[in-house]
Amino acid sequence: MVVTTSWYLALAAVLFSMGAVGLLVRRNPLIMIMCVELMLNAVNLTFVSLGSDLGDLGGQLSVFFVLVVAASEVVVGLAVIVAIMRRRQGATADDLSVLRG
Amino acid sequence: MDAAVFLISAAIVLCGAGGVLVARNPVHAALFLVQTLFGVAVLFVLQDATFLAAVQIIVYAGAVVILFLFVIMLLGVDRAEDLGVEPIVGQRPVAAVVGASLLGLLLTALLVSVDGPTGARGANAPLGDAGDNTRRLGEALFTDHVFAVELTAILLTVAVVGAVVLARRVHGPLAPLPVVVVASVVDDHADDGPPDDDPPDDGPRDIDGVPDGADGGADT
Amino acid sequence: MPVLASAGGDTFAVLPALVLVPAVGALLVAVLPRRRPELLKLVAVATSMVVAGMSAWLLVAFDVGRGADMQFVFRQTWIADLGVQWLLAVDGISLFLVALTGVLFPIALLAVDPGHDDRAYFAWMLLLEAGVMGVFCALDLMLFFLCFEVVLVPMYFLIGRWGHADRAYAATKFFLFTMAGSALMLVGILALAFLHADATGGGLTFDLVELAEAQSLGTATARWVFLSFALAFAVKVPIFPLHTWLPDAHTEASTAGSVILAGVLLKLGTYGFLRFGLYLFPEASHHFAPVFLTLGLVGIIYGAVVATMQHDLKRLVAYSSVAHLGFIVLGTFALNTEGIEGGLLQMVNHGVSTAALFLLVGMIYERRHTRQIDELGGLQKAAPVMAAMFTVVMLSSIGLPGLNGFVGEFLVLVGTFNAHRWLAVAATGGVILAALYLLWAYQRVFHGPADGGNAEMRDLNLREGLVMAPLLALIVAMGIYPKPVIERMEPAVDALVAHVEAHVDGFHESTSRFGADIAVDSGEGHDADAGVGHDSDGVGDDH
Amino acid sequence: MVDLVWLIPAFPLAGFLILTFGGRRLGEPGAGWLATGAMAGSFLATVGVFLEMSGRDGHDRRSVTTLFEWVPAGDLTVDVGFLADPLSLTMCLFITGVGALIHLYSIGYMHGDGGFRRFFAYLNLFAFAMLMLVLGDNLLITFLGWEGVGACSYLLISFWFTDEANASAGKKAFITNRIGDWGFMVAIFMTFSTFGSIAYVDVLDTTATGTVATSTATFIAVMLFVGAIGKSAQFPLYLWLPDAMAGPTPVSALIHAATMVTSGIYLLTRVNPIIADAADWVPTLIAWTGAGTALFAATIAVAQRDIKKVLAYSTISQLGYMFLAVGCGAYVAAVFHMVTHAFFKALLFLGSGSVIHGMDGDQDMAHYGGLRRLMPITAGTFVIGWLAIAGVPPFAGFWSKDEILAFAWNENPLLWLVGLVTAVLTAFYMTRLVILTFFGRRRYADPRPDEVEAAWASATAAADAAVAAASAAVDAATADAEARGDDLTALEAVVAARDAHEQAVAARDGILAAAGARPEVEAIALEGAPDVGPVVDGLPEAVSSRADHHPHESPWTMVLPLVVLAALSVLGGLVQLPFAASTRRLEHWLEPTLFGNEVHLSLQGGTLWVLAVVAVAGGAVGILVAVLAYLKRRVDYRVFERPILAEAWRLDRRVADFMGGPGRVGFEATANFDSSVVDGAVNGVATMVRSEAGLLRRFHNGLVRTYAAGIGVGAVGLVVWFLSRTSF
Repeated sequence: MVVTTSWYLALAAVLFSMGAVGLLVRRNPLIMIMCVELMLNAVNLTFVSLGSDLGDLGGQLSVFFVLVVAASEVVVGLAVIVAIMRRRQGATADDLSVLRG
Repeated sequence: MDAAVFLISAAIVLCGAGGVLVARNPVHAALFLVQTLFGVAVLFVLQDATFLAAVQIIVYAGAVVILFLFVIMLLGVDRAEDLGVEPIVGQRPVAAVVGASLLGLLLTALLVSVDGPTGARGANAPLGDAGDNTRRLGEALFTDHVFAVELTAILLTVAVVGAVVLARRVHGPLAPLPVVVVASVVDDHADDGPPDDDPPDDGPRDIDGVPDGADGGADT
Repeated sequence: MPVLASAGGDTFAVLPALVLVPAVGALLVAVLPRRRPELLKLVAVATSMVVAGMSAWLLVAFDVGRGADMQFVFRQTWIADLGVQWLLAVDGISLFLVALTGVLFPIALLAVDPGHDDRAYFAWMLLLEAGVMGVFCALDLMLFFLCFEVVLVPMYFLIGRWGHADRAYAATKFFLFTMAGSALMLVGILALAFLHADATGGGLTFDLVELAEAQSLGTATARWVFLSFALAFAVKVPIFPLHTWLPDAHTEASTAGSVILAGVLLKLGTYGFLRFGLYLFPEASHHFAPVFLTLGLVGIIYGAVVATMQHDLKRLVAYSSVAHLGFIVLGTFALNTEGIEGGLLQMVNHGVSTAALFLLVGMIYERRHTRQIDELGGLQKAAPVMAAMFTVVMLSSIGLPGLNGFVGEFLVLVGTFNAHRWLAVAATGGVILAALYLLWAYQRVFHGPADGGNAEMRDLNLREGLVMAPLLALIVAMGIYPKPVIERMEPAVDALVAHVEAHVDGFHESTSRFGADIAVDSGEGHDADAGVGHDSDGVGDDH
Repeated sequence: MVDLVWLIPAFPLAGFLILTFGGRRLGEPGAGWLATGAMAGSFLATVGVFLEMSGRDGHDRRSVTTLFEWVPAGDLTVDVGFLADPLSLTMCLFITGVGALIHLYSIGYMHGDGGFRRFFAYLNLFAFAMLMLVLGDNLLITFLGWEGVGACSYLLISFWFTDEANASAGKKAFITNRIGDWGFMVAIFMTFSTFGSIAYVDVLDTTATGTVATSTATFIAVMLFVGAIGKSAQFPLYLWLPDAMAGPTPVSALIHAATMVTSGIYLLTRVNPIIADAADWVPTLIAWTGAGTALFAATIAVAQRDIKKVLAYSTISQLGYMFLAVGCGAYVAAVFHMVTHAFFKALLFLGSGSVIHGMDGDQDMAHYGGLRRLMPITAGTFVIGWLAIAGVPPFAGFWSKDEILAFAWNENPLLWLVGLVTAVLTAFYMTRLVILTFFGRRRYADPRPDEVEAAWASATAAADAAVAAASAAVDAATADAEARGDDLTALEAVVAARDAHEQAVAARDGILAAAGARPEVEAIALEGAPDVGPVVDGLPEAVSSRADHHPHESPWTMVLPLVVLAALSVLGGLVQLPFAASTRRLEHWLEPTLFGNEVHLSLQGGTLWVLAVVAVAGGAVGILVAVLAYLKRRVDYRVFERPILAEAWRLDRRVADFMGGPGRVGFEATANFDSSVVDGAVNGVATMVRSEAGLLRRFHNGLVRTYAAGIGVGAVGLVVWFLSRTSF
């Protein structure tokens, strides 16, 4: 039995959904960012697999940039978390609702 | 052979993802994340994206997750998170529905599409075999997409600077984040107008009001 | 038809100067040291004096012979792609409003000190003057709209920061009301310009004269666009149901604020009706004229009745403004020369006399720290000079012949009578009410025995006297010899009326001209049966 | 000289300006003399113009002098111009003449008043406005004067403004006049929209050629009539005139008797062609309004005790005569009566002013009486005025009134009857006034009813106090006696105290009995001073001070005008004697201004004589009755002085009640409507928006994960959309 692109895509879909659910369910900001990483990886996976399916390098190029963006996002995000945690030990995402109307 | 590799790594990926989802301790979650990332890297290799696989390992598993762990250690927030309770009313059902429907929809999109995903054949950069994947990638990046690369460079620099700025030690007492009882946030349908504890202009008073010990804990 | 003709021998572009000098003055004031109020005031007054001088020069240099043409035209492309340009000019219609603005601002600045935050105060005042000048001079719809809106901001702060107890409420009300009104006007302007561009196939333009002369909109469209303009102006005037911002704003604003508000800002709406309503949409104006005439009439009676029952002097004057502006609306929509001229004259007169009234009320307030009529009384004993001035201004506001108020009012009524007789007959009743509320207020404030605080109130000092003097002079002069004013207005007004008549078919049927009743067999009521109904069918012939 | 007609109003205007801006240097009496001089100059100018004009013959006795364009707007052009013709000059003559005299009089009358300069400034301003009114060559200038005199009358009525009553009276006068002015303005509009001009020359000539639709003429005429009844205080707009007496007496004489109130008649006379072209019911309306007002006012005048009120109602009544004349088409008679009335009514007012001056401001005739010895000249001149107004030949009033009555008979005998009754009443109340003031007992020193009451009250109170004290003494003595064990001296003391007590009681009973038995103090003590019995010494100081302070004759500045006016009241009839065309000077002189609209009597001389005799007889009857009632006391005067008459048929109060009641409520309601409904709607919108926003706020709860959920839902939605759009 041969592994078609669809398999990869299906896997990516599952991964993406799990990331999404995690993002919605978890309260710890660190873990939320991790869930974001999961989703990004799912996307990367689709890029690569579709790229190879079409024999096009574009997919991998996109992934490269996605990686860069993800990296910078993590850096900034973690910095923000650090800043927040400095003021409030163990704050969860739900505690940060100063901006509510 | 491919199928076996795929299935195993897929299992690894999903287990890792599941672990991230359910791990109550952030450290564990980080480790599960590493597992997922490795799995994805394997899948990259499986599709001859060797360079990306390497990057995945080095950057993600290496740099990013380590960064996570550093932060966790730095802040000492490796406390267990209670997954039993959900403060926001109806958040979990929404999450379930969203996740399920996303999954379902994407899968249906896959299944109903008659002969798999289609598209135009690679026009710009033909994909070579695993051997010269790195060379081709490098060529494409530094010829066609050199401008984008420069941009990413700038982006990264900005990110670093921003991180430094955000995370640097602030001298003097800081305004503590106002404590918000989430429950009250969700069902304060009684009162109009903002709660009296956080009008934005109360900042200065809070600063004076904070004992110096308030940010003492933040240094650890 | 107003032709865009550059006036002979206007050596320097006076109109841009009128707009820019106060603006620059405002900037200058804004950078001066806050600690030097006297210096700030000096600069502000000097600037406004310069503007006053220029507007006076405008009056002199204005070519009476070509009163119908736009003069002192200044044209400068601004936003080329949209066809927006700095197009400034004055004709007989705007001339005296510019002059009025030029006169009132120095007086308002001299008359009262803000008391606190002088720098911001003077800066806002000068900015306000710039905006008003822009409104009165702009012939480009976009520029007009810009100035029309710019005026709001300074006024908002003048009311909100230097007003009385309830100022915040009043300022917000004023701002929201007028904002809401003019929002639609922007839509109207854009619609007009784009539809015109489509119709003519030419490029986009906001040039008033070009748009008005082209009349490229369909009847129905024109009516809708007219309404979008009319709403903005109706709020600004204000016309009857939309007037409630006025008493609050007038009452809560500081004296200078009230003076400017009543003297100049209320004219923005009526001027807009003339310059943009009638000129751009003659057919629509004629079509909707009955509505506005009725509302004007209601405003006259209603404003007077409500004014009678006020306990606060400033509120009383404010409601009297509602009544006076009703007259102006009446004259404007009579759509004949007498009526429109009367309306224009009434704008200037109302500006002068109401400004004077507010100044006097302000002076009373400075001394007695109350505007409540019940708490005042017998002031004439203590302050005869002030009482005399108040009497003159009051009589002018009542419309006593020989003072300025009468001429405008009379012309308005004559014009209205020629167009819609019974409206005029009813509106004339408002003249009775005017006497009622003003005389009653005067009696309660100045007559009767004076108790403690009122007894030793001090009379006007020299500065106040000098501030009042020019206004009183204007009141008397324009009452006795209004000809110079009228003859400068007349050509422009005639042109406007002709423009309206040209674009309204069957215009003449709607108004009855002379001779309608001369010659015994002129159709009506020469049958000899007696009875009071007799004269009614005699004059009711035009309906 | 005719071209210098502008000098006539220029003099008073100059006077006004100098007095206003001249500063304090023009104190008393300088200001008065300046003003008087201005009026005199104006009078001389008038005479000059008059002499030249009278030299001309009929058709060119009219000259228009235009100074400058006033309101040149559109098709309307109004000039500031003067129309010098017989009518306007006649008016000017007595306005300036009588005016000058009254100015002179005021110098004495206003002596020592704080507002001396202000008063004369107002007077000159009034004269200016009045002259503009009569000289204006178009309706608008006339209206300028019309409103001007109204404003001056307002200023002068409320001249002593510290008294609320005066202030209200002034306001009332102005506003009531405004109601009339409404008619005037509408008439002007109609005139303009009919003729395209409002200049008398154009309008009247066009009308005289009879080319104006009846309906139009009717409308204009009626509207002008509305204006006229406002200014000339005819029913129902007469209400302001009696109150206007609050002003200084010279003002009442000049404005509210001689000049301003006659401007209504002037206006109607001026526009006689329009009235002629109007429907027939218009003159009838005018005539009946006049006649009715004349009778109505006369009945009220019968019962007034305030001397100026009597004269005020008498003025209204006389003006009614003039309207009657106008209505009968007897314009000449109207003007004739206007002139003679100006003479004798000014005389009467000034005389009353002199009396009031002498009585230190007391205006109640009940306090006068027998003043003829104390102020002989005033009395003499006043008597002349009385005979004139009572219609006794050969005084001026007789001729004019008789002519009017003749025309009334000519028009409608019923009108004549009303006029006759009015004449009788006039004779009666004027005689009453003269007797009460100058004849009979001197009552100024009498204790007034209220004072007597006070005296009795105080006396009774004192008696009661005495009794109380005595009884207290008795108790004290008794107690003392008991304490002292009934020794002899103590017992004697007790007895003495008891006696004292009994005397006190007896005294009190006496006083009470006297109080019960005392005669009623009548309002006007004709027979004798009220019997104050035993309480004379209880009267307040005021009485005795009045007793030794006599009323006095006025200074010459006040007396001289009286004499001159008296002479005019005697000779005034000469200008229009009905015997021959040659003696009808006024008619001949006015003829060109009447466009032949003057009705000509269709009566034989015989009828005229009869009518005259009857009129005189009526006057005699009125005088006789008054003498019987007030001098000979054969008839009780209370028969005539009914309360309802004293209260002017309660009309004024009704109107006041309405204004203060339903009228005010209506106004209040409107004001509340504005604040609650109109403004309420505005604020309602604001509140609505705010509450809506309050609802929407809740969705923005600041929880990242809720937003994230939103994004998730959105993503799902997008995918659904894409899928739904893809065809597989």
